[in-house]
This record gives sequence, structure tokens and C-alpha cells, in this order.
Amino acid sequence: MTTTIAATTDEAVAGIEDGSTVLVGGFGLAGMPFDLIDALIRQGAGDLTIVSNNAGNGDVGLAALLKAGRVRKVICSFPRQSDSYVFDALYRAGRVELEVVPQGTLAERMRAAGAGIGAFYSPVGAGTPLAEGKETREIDGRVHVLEFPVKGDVALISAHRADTMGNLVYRKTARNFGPVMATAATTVIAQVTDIVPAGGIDPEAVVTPGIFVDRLVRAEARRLTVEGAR
Amino acid sequence: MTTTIAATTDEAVAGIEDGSTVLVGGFGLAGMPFDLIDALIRQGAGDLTIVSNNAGNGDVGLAALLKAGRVRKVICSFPRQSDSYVFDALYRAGRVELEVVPQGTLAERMRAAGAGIGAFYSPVGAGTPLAEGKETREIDGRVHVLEFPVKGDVALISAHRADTMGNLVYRKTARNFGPVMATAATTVIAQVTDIVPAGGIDPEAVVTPGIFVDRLVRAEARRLTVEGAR
Amino acid sequence: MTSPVLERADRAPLTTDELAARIARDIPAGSYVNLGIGQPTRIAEHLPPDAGVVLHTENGMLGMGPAATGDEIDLDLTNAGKVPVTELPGAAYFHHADSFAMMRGGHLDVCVLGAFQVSRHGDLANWHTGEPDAIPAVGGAMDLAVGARQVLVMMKLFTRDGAPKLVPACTYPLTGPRCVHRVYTDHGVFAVGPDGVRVLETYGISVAALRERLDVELTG
Amino acid sequence: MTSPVLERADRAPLTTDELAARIARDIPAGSYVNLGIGQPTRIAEHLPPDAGVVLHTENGMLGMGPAATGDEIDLDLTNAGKVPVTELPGAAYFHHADSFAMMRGGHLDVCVLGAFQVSRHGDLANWHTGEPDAIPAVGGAMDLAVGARQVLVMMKLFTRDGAPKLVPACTYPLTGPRCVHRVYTDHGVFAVGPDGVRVLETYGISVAALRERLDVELTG
Repeated sequence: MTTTIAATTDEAVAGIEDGSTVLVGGFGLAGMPFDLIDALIRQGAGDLTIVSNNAGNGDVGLAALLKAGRVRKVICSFPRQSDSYVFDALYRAGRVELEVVPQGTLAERMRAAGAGIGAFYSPVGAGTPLAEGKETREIDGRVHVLEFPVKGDVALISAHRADTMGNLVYRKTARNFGPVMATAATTVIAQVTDIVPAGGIDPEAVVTPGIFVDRLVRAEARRLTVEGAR
Repeated sequence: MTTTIAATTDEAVAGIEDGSTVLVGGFGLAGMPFDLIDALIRQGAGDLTIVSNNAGNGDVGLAALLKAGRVRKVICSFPRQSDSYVFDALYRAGRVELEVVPQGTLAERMRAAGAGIGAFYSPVGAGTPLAEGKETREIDGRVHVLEFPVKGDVALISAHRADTMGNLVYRKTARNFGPVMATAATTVIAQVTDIVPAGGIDPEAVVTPGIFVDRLVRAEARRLTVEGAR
Repeated sequence: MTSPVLERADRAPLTTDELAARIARDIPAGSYVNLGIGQPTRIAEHLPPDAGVVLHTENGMLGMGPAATGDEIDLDLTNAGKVPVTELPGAAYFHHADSFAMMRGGHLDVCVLGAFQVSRHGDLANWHTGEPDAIPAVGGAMDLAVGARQVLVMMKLFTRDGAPKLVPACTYPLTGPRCVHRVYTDHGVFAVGPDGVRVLETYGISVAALRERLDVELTG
Repeated sequence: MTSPVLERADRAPLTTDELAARIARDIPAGSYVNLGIGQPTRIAEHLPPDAGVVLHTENGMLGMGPAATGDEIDLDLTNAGKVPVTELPGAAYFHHADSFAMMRGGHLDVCVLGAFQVSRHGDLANWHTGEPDAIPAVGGAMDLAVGARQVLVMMKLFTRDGAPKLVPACTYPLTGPRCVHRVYTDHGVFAVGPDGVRVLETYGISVAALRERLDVELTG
């Protein structure tokens, strides 16, 4: 249904329920929907399963959500970073569950959820500990692992610009997981730096068509330090 | 490896072997690589398996290739059209094999070939004659059909503009199967109306990155009649 | 609780345009909709411009406008029936794998399809007459049948020979099992599904007469 | 027919820069290449500008340029190690699912990865030391291991304790079985695979001495 434009980030995240699975865009800090995460912290939903590439940097974004004690489980490819100390401490204290998924498999499992694919066979991870307990099948002489979709109740993503139809374009490698997460959740909430009238984005250059976007909210671009980006 | 720019369509299609599986872009006439098909007819390869959405219109493009007797089998979603008389006659005479695949499954099977997916489960076609003989599996209470990749030896596609790196953009709904076929064949040959220097296409708007394109050739845009488009 | 049947035996059956207008009324404002090839495309003419309905065409576009005429005709811009169409502000283009991922993934609110037969449980047959010499051609029919959240059928209720097309079980090859939610016909509107057929409206025929002519149990 | 071993026992082992330059020499002109996080990124500095090698970064870009400095730094443009980088003319951006589809689909000509261990048959271990209290983190390692047509490893041949990292069988958890084609180290270059290990070059050590220090059979 039609994309709605929220006046504030608080309005944008209204109604997210305890126990939700939340897909959170970004690769490190690039494409991370900071303002939506801050609003989610204020909104108060807890017992969340977070699906994201990383498990937070420094004290901002996902790290702040983790620190606030709202996260039951993290599904990601790469939790361990130089500044992932919030996650690291919670994990070592047994206060957060972790499911590690190869990065491309994580993306593809979300794509499957968005694309109505019931399951798929991937060669990635076959013969490694991350495939333990998973079904396998040999196809063309190569062992493949059966992978199932990862679907979100909610996706929080950050894009560059939207039009009023909800069409999105991104900026450089901040695109990363946004477009695939936008297809894979029941309610998709996007923060953007700019909302232009319908027709203001070249139809040939739209990356995420508005059909995938439920709520839009404007948020100022942040100046992040280089240190913060590592 | 680097995309090469062929001086002529004949040079572009050189080396296509008898018995090849050739993916041919286009939906009806939109996006059909007419000049490459004409060159393929001159080139002479036969006993071909053609994968395309349709099975030719009028006497041009795929229809001309069929008429020249070069096609052993057609894999498509919709052979029967008001002007598919060349295919219709060959089929009724038992001179061409036909495999009908639902349109989205055809696209997804090529995507799987390009994306290194060994097989996937789709709900499309379950419980219909097109799933007969295929493996099925119930996932979340819904019957799914196991589908395998469709890979081409060659893809012939038509795009709007290329840069010298082989990056491609398309025009409107002529985009259709081009981008997915470009990922799914060993040798990808694209005809375009224009080739610009590297940097001449906005990196945010590239639809097919040059990594997928082996050979480029310039071809004039054709003026087709409306009748021909049906 | 079911709403009472709107029985209009006193008037003529719906014309194709009336039927298209009737279906248009049931399409919620702001929906993303795919209108199948043939008669369903005429529904677009009856959608109020301010309803904000966005049309999808499976050959790679959202925001499709009306058929193109004169100088608007651009053969790179057609609908799934290969008819030249136009582009509305806020349109988006995408490739075939993305377009069908969108459909199969359940992102469309509504699709409206023609049909040869619909069974009382919502099985759909609309791609093949089953004649042995017919050249099979499925196109996007099976993808559309499983894809949209609401699958509506637009068809005549009877064949030219008077045989019902709403049937106990399809005799033609299936497009998809149990996928249709509602059937809109010249003689009436029906909800179909696990509980069988419920009559919602009739046109030019009474419910009693429909019970005589259809071989399926009608509730409602 | 195998080419003779280039035995350079008379010189020092390769420095990291020399090793990066050595690998750069084996990357064919016009290749599409992914350079893994850490030391492999330094190979880029040794690729001749006119070789037309196109760098892929799995976070969604082809045509990646050198690290960004000063005003070039744009935090929306980083490599897989989250280091700000630049964009070359002819670059293209794409999302994560497309980026890994590209890798898994075998479209990259070469990737170069670091490693904890490589087995004589080309098994790769580079994501987990197996220590029980380590927080597991795989990133794109497994995708890269199966994706590229040629998987090259860049590593030191021995740990700080002198234990070989080219081993009969990996003791660390695997990233991928039988995926590595060549191993480039400070002490030598090796082809690995179904037929075991073939020495191609040595640096700062003789083949005979290597045979002493490695627990794998060396041919060539």
C-alpha cells in the first residue's frame, strides 16, 4: 500500500512490538539508519532479534540498542570489530545470542524472503562448521547447503533520497544491504536525507521501488568521524 | 576479463558453436537483439537451444533464426503469439522442441545460474502440469517445486548505452531479460546504440556492470512498426 | 456473519465495462495492482485518478500509465500484452528477475486475471485449454496466480455454449491450485476458497436460478 | 610437463611488499579481482595502472580506487575493511545480494585472501582460530573462498612460533574445502590441489630445506 511520510522518526517507528525481528541496514557505519535506531530505543520495544551485517560500532546505532538491553539475538556475518566492545561484553556475559551467517548467504536468505523463494541450495559454507546440522545436496559434483529465508517483521534502512511514491536511491557503498532488506520485511521504514516529488527521481535509476517502502522519514545526514567508520 | 568492443556484429558473434545454448533477450520486440541475431544467422551456428521469453514475431529476429532452421529447441514462457507463425509451423511439423517455463521461473532459473545458486524451491507451478516430474517439498505449509539453473553458453542482449568498461543501461521496459541473461552465460554479447567513455555512465545508475559483458557492438536503433510490436 | 446477497435479477447482466467498473470499486486506494492481459486491462479506465493505485506490469515497471497514442508510442515501453503504454510520474523500471521476485514475494496487493475456469475452492485454469494440438504458452500466468495477496478473476460466468466456468473442479490444466479469492462475472460476484462458494452479488439472474445453472453449492 | 622450480635460497625471504608485488605480477591484465581485507589490499599498489585490473569490493562496488585521503574521504564509500576508498571512472555500485551473487556465480577472475592455514589439497582456514572463547565472525570469507575462478592465498609460510601454515590437513575450522589454487608466501609460491603441493618458487630457503620444515609432500 501507499508509502506514508512520517513527520518524525518517533512516528516512523511507532508500533514495533516486543519480540520482533528487525532487519537493520548498513555495513559498519555506511548505510546505518542511526536516527531510526535512536527512535527505536526511545520507542522501547525489547526482546528483539536483530539481523544486520555487524553487531554495532562504538556506542552508537546498533551498539546503543544493544547497550540498552533490547536485543535477545543477533544474526550477522561479522560481529567482531575493533570497536564492537558493547556486543563483545554482552556476548561474553551470555546476555545476547549470536547466529553467524556468511555475508552473502545472509543477503541471499533475505533476498529469498523478499522474492518468495522457499529455500535455496548454496555452495557457500559446505564442509565448514557453519553448515553443521544443515541439509546438503550434491549438485553437478559440488556439495550445496540448503538455506532458508530470513524474513523481518520490520526493516530499518537508510537511503539517500526518496520521492513521495517511496522510490529510493542510495549513495555509493552505503547502498549495501538496504535494497535487499527493503524487500524482506513486513514493515519497511526508511530514513532519507531528502524527499522529492514523484517524478523527481529518474525511473531508470530507482534502486528500491516504492512498493517495498511503507514509511519514510527525513533525517539529516550525519558527519561521522573516520575513526568511527572503522 | 575486459570487455572488448567489436567493430561489426559479425565480429561480435564469431565463434558461437553448433549445439550452443543461446539466451536471447527481449520481451516480444522490446529489447530484442535484432542485429546480433541477424549476425548469428550469417555466422551459421546450428542445432541451437534458444532460451527467450517468446519464440519469435513475424519474420524478424528469433523468427528469422527459426526459419533458417538453426534451432533444435526453444525454452520459453510464451511461444504462442498473434504473429508467431514461423514457430507455430515448425512446432506442428515436429521440427522444433519446446519447453514451456513460467515466465518468472525462467527469469529466476537464469538468475540462479548467474548467482551460483545450485537450485531453488519456488511455489510457482506447484500442482500444475508444468511441475510434473519435478521434485516438490512442503515449506511453511505450501508446496514448492525444485527448480534448477538455466545457463547459457552465449547470451545475446540489447541495451541502450554502454561505456568502454562494458557497463550497461537500458531503456524503459526494453530492460526486461537483458540484465539477468547477462549474468547467466559464459559469453555475453551486447548490442547498444551508443558507447561512451568510462565515466560517461553514472555509477549509481549502472544496471549491468561490465564484469558481465564480454563483447560490445554498436547497432543503430531500429524503427519498428506498432503492428510489429504486438 | 455474512452480509446479505445483493440480488439484482431485475437488471441485465453486467457489460464488460460495467464489470470492469465493478472490480475497480473493490480495489483499495493506494494499492499496487497487476491487471492481466485482455479484459482486466480495462479496469484501469475505471480507477479514480485520485485513488493512487499504482499499476505493475510484469515486464518490468511500476507506475504504468494508459495506453500510448500517436507520438507517445515508444516501442521500448509496452505492457505485458506488448501494447505500447505510457509512464506516470514516480514510475520505476526493473528487470524481469526483480519484477517476478516482487510478484512471487507477495508484494502486490491485487492482481486481476482472466480465466477459463475457476473451481469452488479457488483453483484457477487460465493458461491452456487442454486441447492436444494447442501450443502451450503460460507466460506469467502461474507467477501471477501465486503472487498477489488478493487474486481476483474477471470472466464471463458461462461459455458461449452456456457451460458454467465456475465449476466443482477444473477440467482444464491448472494455473494454480487454491489461489483465487474472488470471481467477478457478468452474472455475479463470488467469494471462493476452502469453504466453497459464497454469492455476494447477482446481475440479471436470481440466486435461485444461479443454483440451477451452476454445479457448485452456493452459500450466502 | 612442469616448469622448473625457481629456487632463490641465496636471498632473503620476501617482504610483505615484495610478496604483494610478486602476486600482482600473476594477476592477468583486464582481470576482475577481489583483494581480501588486510595484507592482500596492498597488492593494489603494485598493479600497473595500464593493466586494466578492475577491483571488486564485496560491499557493493566494481572499479574501486586507492584509499581516500584528506578531502576525498566520504564515509558512504568504503572497502570491505571499512576503510574510506575512492571511485575510478567506469565504476558501478550494486547492493549486497547482487554483489555476492556476482562472487558466488563465478564472475570474479581472481581473489586473494589471507589465511591461518591452507591444506595441501587447497582447504582454506582463515575465519576462526578455533579458540573456544573467540567470538566467531566470518564476514564474506566463505563466499570469497567459493566464488572466484582463481583463489590465491597470501600469507607467511610459518607462524611466529615457526609452525608451518601449509599443512597436511587444517586443524582450524574450515572456510572452504578444496578452494585454494595457489599459495604465495614469504618463503615460496606453491600450487595446491587434488594432486597435492607443487613448489613453484622459493625465497630465502632451498627446496630441500622446505621439505624438512613442511609436513607435506612437495613435488616440482
